[in-house]
Amino acid sequence: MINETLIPKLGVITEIRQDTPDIKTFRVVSPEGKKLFEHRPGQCAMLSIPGIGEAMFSITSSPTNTEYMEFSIKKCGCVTTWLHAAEPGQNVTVRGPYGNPFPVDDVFAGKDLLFVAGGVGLAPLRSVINYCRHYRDRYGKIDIVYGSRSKDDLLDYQEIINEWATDSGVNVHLTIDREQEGWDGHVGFVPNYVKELGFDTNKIAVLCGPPIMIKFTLEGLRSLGFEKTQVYTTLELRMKCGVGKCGRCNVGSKYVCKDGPVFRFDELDELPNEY
Amino acid sequence: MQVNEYKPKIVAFCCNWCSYAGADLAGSNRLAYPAEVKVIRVPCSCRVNPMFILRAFQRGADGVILCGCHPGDCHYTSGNYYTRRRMALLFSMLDYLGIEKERTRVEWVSAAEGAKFAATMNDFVKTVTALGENKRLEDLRCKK
Amino acid sequence: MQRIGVFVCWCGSNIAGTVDVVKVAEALKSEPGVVHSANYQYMCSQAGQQLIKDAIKEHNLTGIVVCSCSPRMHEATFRKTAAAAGLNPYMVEIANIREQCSWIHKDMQEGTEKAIVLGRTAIAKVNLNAPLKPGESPVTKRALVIGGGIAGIQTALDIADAGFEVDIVEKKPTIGGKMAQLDKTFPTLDCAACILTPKMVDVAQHEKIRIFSYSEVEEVKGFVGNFDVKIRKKARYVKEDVCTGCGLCTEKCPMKKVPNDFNLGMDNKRAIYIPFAQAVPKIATIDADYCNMLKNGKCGVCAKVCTAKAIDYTQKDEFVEEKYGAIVAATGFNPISMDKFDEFAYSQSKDVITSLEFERLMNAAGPTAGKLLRPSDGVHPHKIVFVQCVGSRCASCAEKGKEYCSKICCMYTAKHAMLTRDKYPDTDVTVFYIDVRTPGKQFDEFYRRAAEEYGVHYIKGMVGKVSPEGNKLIVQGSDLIANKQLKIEADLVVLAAAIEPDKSARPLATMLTASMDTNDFFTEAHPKLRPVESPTAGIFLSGACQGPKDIPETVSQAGAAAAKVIGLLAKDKLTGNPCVAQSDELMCNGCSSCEKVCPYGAITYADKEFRGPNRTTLIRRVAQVNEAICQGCGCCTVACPSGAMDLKGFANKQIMAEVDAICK
Amino acid sequence: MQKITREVLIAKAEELLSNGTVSKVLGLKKGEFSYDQTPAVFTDIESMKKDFVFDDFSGANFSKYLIKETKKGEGKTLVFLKPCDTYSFNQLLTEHRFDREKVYVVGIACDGMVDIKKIKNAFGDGIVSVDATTDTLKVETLYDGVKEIAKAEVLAERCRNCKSKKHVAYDELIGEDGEVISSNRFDQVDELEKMTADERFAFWQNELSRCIRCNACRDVCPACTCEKCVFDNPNSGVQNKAAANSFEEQMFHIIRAFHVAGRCTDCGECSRVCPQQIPLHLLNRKFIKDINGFYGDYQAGEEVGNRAPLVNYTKEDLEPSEAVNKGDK
Amino acid sequence: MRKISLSNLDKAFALIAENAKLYIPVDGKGGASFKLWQEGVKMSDALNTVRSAKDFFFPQMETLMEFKTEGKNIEIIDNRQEKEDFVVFGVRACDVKSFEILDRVFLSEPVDSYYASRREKGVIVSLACGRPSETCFCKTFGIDAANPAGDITAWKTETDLYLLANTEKGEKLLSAISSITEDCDGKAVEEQKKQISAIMEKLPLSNVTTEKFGAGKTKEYFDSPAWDELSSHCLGCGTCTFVCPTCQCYDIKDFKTNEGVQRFRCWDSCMYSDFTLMAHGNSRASQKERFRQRFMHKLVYYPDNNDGMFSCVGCGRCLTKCPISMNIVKVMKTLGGKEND
Repeated sequence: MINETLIPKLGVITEIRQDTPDIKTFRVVSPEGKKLFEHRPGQCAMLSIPGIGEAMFSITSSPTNTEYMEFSIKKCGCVTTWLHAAEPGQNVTVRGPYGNPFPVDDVFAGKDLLFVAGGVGLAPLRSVINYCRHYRDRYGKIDIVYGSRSKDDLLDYQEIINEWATDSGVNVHLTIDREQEGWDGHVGFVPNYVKELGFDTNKIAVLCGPPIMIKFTLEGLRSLGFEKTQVYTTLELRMKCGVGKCGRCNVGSKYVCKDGPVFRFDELDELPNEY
Repeated sequence: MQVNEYKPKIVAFCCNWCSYAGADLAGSNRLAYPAEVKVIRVPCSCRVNPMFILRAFQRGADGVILCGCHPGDCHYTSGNYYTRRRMALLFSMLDYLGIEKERTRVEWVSAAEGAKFAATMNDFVKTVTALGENKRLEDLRCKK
Repeated sequence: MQRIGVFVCWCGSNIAGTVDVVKVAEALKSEPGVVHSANYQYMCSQAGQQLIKDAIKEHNLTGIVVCSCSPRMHEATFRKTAAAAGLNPYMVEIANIREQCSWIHKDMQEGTEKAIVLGRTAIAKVNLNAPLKPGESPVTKRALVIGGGIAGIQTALDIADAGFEVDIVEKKPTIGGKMAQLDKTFPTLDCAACILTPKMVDVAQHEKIRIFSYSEVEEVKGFVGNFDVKIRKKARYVKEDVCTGCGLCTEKCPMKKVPNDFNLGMDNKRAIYIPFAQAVPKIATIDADYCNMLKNGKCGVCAKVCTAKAIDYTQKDEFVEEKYGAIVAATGFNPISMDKFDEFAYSQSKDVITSLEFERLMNAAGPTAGKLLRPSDGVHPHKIVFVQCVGSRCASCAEKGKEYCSKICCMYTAKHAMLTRDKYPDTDVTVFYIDVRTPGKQFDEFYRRAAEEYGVHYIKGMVGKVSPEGNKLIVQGSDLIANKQLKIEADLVVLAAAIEPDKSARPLATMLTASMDTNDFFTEAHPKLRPVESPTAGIFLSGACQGPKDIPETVSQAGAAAAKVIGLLAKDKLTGNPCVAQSDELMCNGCSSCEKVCPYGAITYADKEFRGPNRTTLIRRVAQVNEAICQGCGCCTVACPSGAMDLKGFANKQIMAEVDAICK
Repeated sequence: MQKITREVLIAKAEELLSNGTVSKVLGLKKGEFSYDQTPAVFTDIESMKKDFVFDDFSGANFSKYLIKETKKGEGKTLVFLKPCDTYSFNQLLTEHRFDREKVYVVGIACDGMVDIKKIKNAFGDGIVSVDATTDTLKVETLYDGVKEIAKAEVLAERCRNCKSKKHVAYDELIGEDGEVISSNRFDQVDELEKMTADERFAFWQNELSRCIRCNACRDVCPACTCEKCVFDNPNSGVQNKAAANSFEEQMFHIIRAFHVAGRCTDCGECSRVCPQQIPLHLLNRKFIKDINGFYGDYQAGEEVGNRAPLVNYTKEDLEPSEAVNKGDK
Repeated sequence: MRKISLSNLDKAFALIAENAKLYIPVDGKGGASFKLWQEGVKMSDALNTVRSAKDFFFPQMETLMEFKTEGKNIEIIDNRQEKEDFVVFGVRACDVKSFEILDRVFLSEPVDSYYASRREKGVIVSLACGRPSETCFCKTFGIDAANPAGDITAWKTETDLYLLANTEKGEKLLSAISSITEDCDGKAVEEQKKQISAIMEKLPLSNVTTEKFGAGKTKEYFDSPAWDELSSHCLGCGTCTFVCPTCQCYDIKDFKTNEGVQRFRCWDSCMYSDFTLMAHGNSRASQKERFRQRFMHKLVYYPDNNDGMFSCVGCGRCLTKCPISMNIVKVMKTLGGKEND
């Protein structure tokens, strides 16, 4: 019988990290302790707990990590609530990878990169950022603008300040929405911060975050002179099959699970506004 | 040699104030009834949604019995009056659909009627055992 | 996901005798959510509870399942245990593996299997439990006592002495009840009036007590701490605050042939009357059925003779509405009707009387002024037969009698026999009995004195027939010890009629939403541990309305009920039952089905704004539950078609999970 | 009885639109064929004159649409209600589902609607047009030319057993009002009750097994107006999209019938729209018959504010055991 | 081409049923449906079945896999089984075409093994439409009702059934019944084809065209004001979806059995309000968006992704079954403008 994509693989959660009050990162390997499958930066996988449900999450670990996969998951629905209550050793089912990755090996190659993320929106970008950091010499300067409501809501904070910020040629710009004790960094919303920082346009930008942030950041970048062809984002819609067959996640004739989740803004312009 | 005899699954919904206490009293008085009967405690018989009854059949129950305070004795004044109407209509509908009417029952058992509780359960189990397995309102997925 | 701890109790051998508790604990370990499973001899003991507390802390438990006796027994205990360890008490579920498992099954395998299923069911429920917090409601610091007999009097006095206001509602014109009709009391032979009437006076004079005599409870609304009661003050056609109780009217009233119910109809009173000399309140009452003035407007004598101008023929029933924090039912008892006992010729001969009638005959204030005279001819009887258990312990004659033992008959019959022999040594007294039951302090001594010192003939056996013959009564009975049939020519036959709850108790129970047993005695919240409380919160039981009892027992129960009431009224706030209905406004249709079935009026409606699709706003009518009024019956949850209404602690999902677990 | 025609209704609508009584008209728009009429809202008389249709195929019960329609914009909605529709209208008002003030009801007499399925049963597929101006329908077919058939023969099942020609709600009537009529609508229920349990079971298995769970019965039903149906609610414990087996088929229909019991006016829309022609009204009618038999005659929607039998009781109600044994005698 | 006398049809069915499950359209309450052929079961004369033939390959509900869970452990049970051979007899041209449309979804990478295995085992015997209905508009989508595709094409005359194999599978099946069929010329068939084509021209919906629709038209129609009115009374039921031979949206759900968890797939409808509902919102919040999705998918999105092929076969089921008589023809006419009328 041929392989069936809907039948998942068995995974084991080996480690759970509380990143923010409502985001946890789950490390998943096969029962043999190996990485479940290979993926490209920006791709997703379906995680499920039988009897609870199945949901699509972006793979937040870099493909260059050969040992395991990680998923940063915000508690919001049925499956995520269940996962948040789980403990290490819990089995889950995993299938994927699904979707199109970021064009890291062609379009991004040799270019300066700007990553802009808000809140849990960093999760899908983490795999790209770490991929690009891994192959540091293939890319130009990397700027990362990341903001969240508060310091506590910054995802992967330790990794950002200990690893990302110390890399050469990587500039990390953190911001939080409101003043907070113990925070001497920037305060303000991401779109404004991006404009304040005033990047040159000779680069590729990747945005991920809440719709309102994306909208204004895009406007900001446009005002800085960026073309839509230079800016990428990832979308999230209701998904069931992950392979463009169940009929839910399409925006116009594009299926987010299959044709996305990575889109360039000029491509999105071609699609109806239904996401 | 004991033959592997058929043992029905019976779900009994008992109101907290009368029937559950009646069941307890049956226990205190060591009045035996078959272990096939398992009680779910509800505040009042009127808490029992027809969906629970169908759910029980779906999950493999062979009989469902509701026990509440005697009409007029409801701890909440009127709950069992509503139960009576709801179940009269529901049972009549199940009968109409051709589902054995003996599989469902409502019985009023007061807190003092431990003996009645035991007798009722003995009789109900006997009736359902005689009917055999529930085939008309079953979900095969739950029967493996 | 929960972290559940399972605790299987042996209850000594009560559970462990037919349930393999170790196996149960082991089997439940692998159920979803269970992280700890233990068993112990007595979970409810100090050590058992400590075990639970330690486990909660050690294993960071979020839910508890105790497989033990009925939740009606120890649910509260284990909830407290959990709370003491910092766990929300409503995260505790009990699997009843004693009353509903070990005690009814003999086979170990069967019992063990069932216990596992019951445990699994409780685990399935606890997995869906959510911490609940009880709502709070204020307490009206006033109690209502329904019934003014010795039970009601004692309860009222005890509550009032603790400093709380008490109202007594008595349907008769005076308080005093049955005890006021008694002559002497066993086993000490005190005169009933001598010990009762001072208490009646205490009641009348107590500044914290109000008496609503000749009144009845009309309507009860609300809930523990917050009852709203409507009391009907029946028209007595006499202004209560004006009447001095001089009694002149009762002497002048021309209507002389009114059967005197205080003397059980054995003599007459006037149409305006004061029941007895020591009545409290001592106020005249007009019997509207006999008063000529009220019936056809002719007479008016009492108004004319009344110097206080207390007579008011236009008086109507009045209604008083009052708030109470607690209600005590003390509605008492009555002897059953003898109408169906033709074999004893009660309706054929005036000389066949009940013990209560005998009591009046012996009483100095009674119809014969205390002389023992036959009602038929006023002649002193020389041979009296007492018949015990008339209508009591009557398993085979449930249609006319009672299955239960009326408890007081053996003792009062001994009293009557003894008093008769004492006062009239020439009178021969025979008592027919099934058993003589005398468990009580000085009771058996009392009975033996009657039989041995006073020469009362006790015959074990039942009377089959009493037939009037001339001015004699032929009593045919059997002597089971001598094994022979007896035929006695008696002058007077006294029947120890069974007692039953007062007829007003059932409608009252309905109003109070208090449950009753098949005999119409009020049910106690627990027969042993909560004998003076009704299962309905805020309703307490005092005296014979809960079951047959004698005066000492009644008084002690009355005091106990008072103590419970005081305990309640002493609180400033009550924490309610958090297992109440709640409406999910997003799903509610506002159809009003739930409101219509709610017995407490706990559901109201409000128009609320909701976000519609595409940034629109919708206004919808939605149901809202008043948690202080809701009692958590769940009737609304089934009336609600959309499932918007659910019951906390007994949620749809929880019950379905239980169903699933049972059927698995 | 005055024959209600498209022209009469357009004239009435014109009057009410022009004098400002109503701001829109809820009616039917003509389709590709005689029978495929679609509900539509008309705000001007020209569009009505062009597209509005009313004839013997205009059987749709409009009351449910009022929930949505009255929430849109200002002004009253004009709706033409047949007698049977007015019961649903009242029942919805009883359940506070819309604001009476936002509707203007013109009651229209009705002598029964025609069921296209019955015409197709008679003449087969290929019905090009149907002329239903008289009691004899002229049916133009693709293959057999024009055929005639008496209207009585192709009357919709629910109209055959019409329970009332009387309007229980209206602001204005066109023509004379009729009477509540004694119908034989419980005959089929009786027949089923007379069968053995085995026969009944077989009957319903055959019917319900065809169900495709399209939810048309529920979505068209004027009693099914829940904000979120239990069968769509993942938290209800009974959610299902497709009936996995005969149990789920039964479950859906039993619970749906139970939820509308005492509230169903017997309008028959469920059976009309069922793509599989399952006689769903026989479930509802069973409840109605039982309610009438057990608790006294009750007609849902007869009066606004009536207390439905399932949110009511008497102390003398019969016992559930008596209810199921009634059929045995 | 082979032919068989109608009086021998039962024998042919019996022969086929020896080696494979045979399904034929059968009349029953509520209309015709495909039923398993057994001795005595008679073929329906109805033009079409109430439900389409897609059920054979994409059933309304099917179990995908099972799980067993204990504590933290999960066991995945792939209980897919080899499907049995089966034959569907009497599939109309429209439904046959629908398989091609479904194939493009389910057989594109990654192949849906559940669908594929049924497709592999199923043999389609199509049947030309002697008497199309007024609701038929297959011609609009270039389907020839007189010459349906399938493994075998059949034509039924008053007396005989003519059979022509189009594929290897078809050849095999024809040879299995060769003993009771005979070679023949295609004269009668040609006659019937002509006749059918003539009727097709006369059908009331023969003027419906797809000219205005197809790939690349998203921008043109997506924001059309017509959607408001078209969708305004849509009940949001799934009737059109479930009777449609080409609708293939599905849901994957878990059912907790007493033993474990069954993961199953069932038909879903883009018309349902919860179809795209997520924990934090719904991308198609009102019925208008959902209604638009269904028709845009059939007329624009699907053609976008499938070389201009439409996802409608003009079977007319939605025309007869929609509770409010809203359907794709009305949508096409309204959006496409008046010349379509």
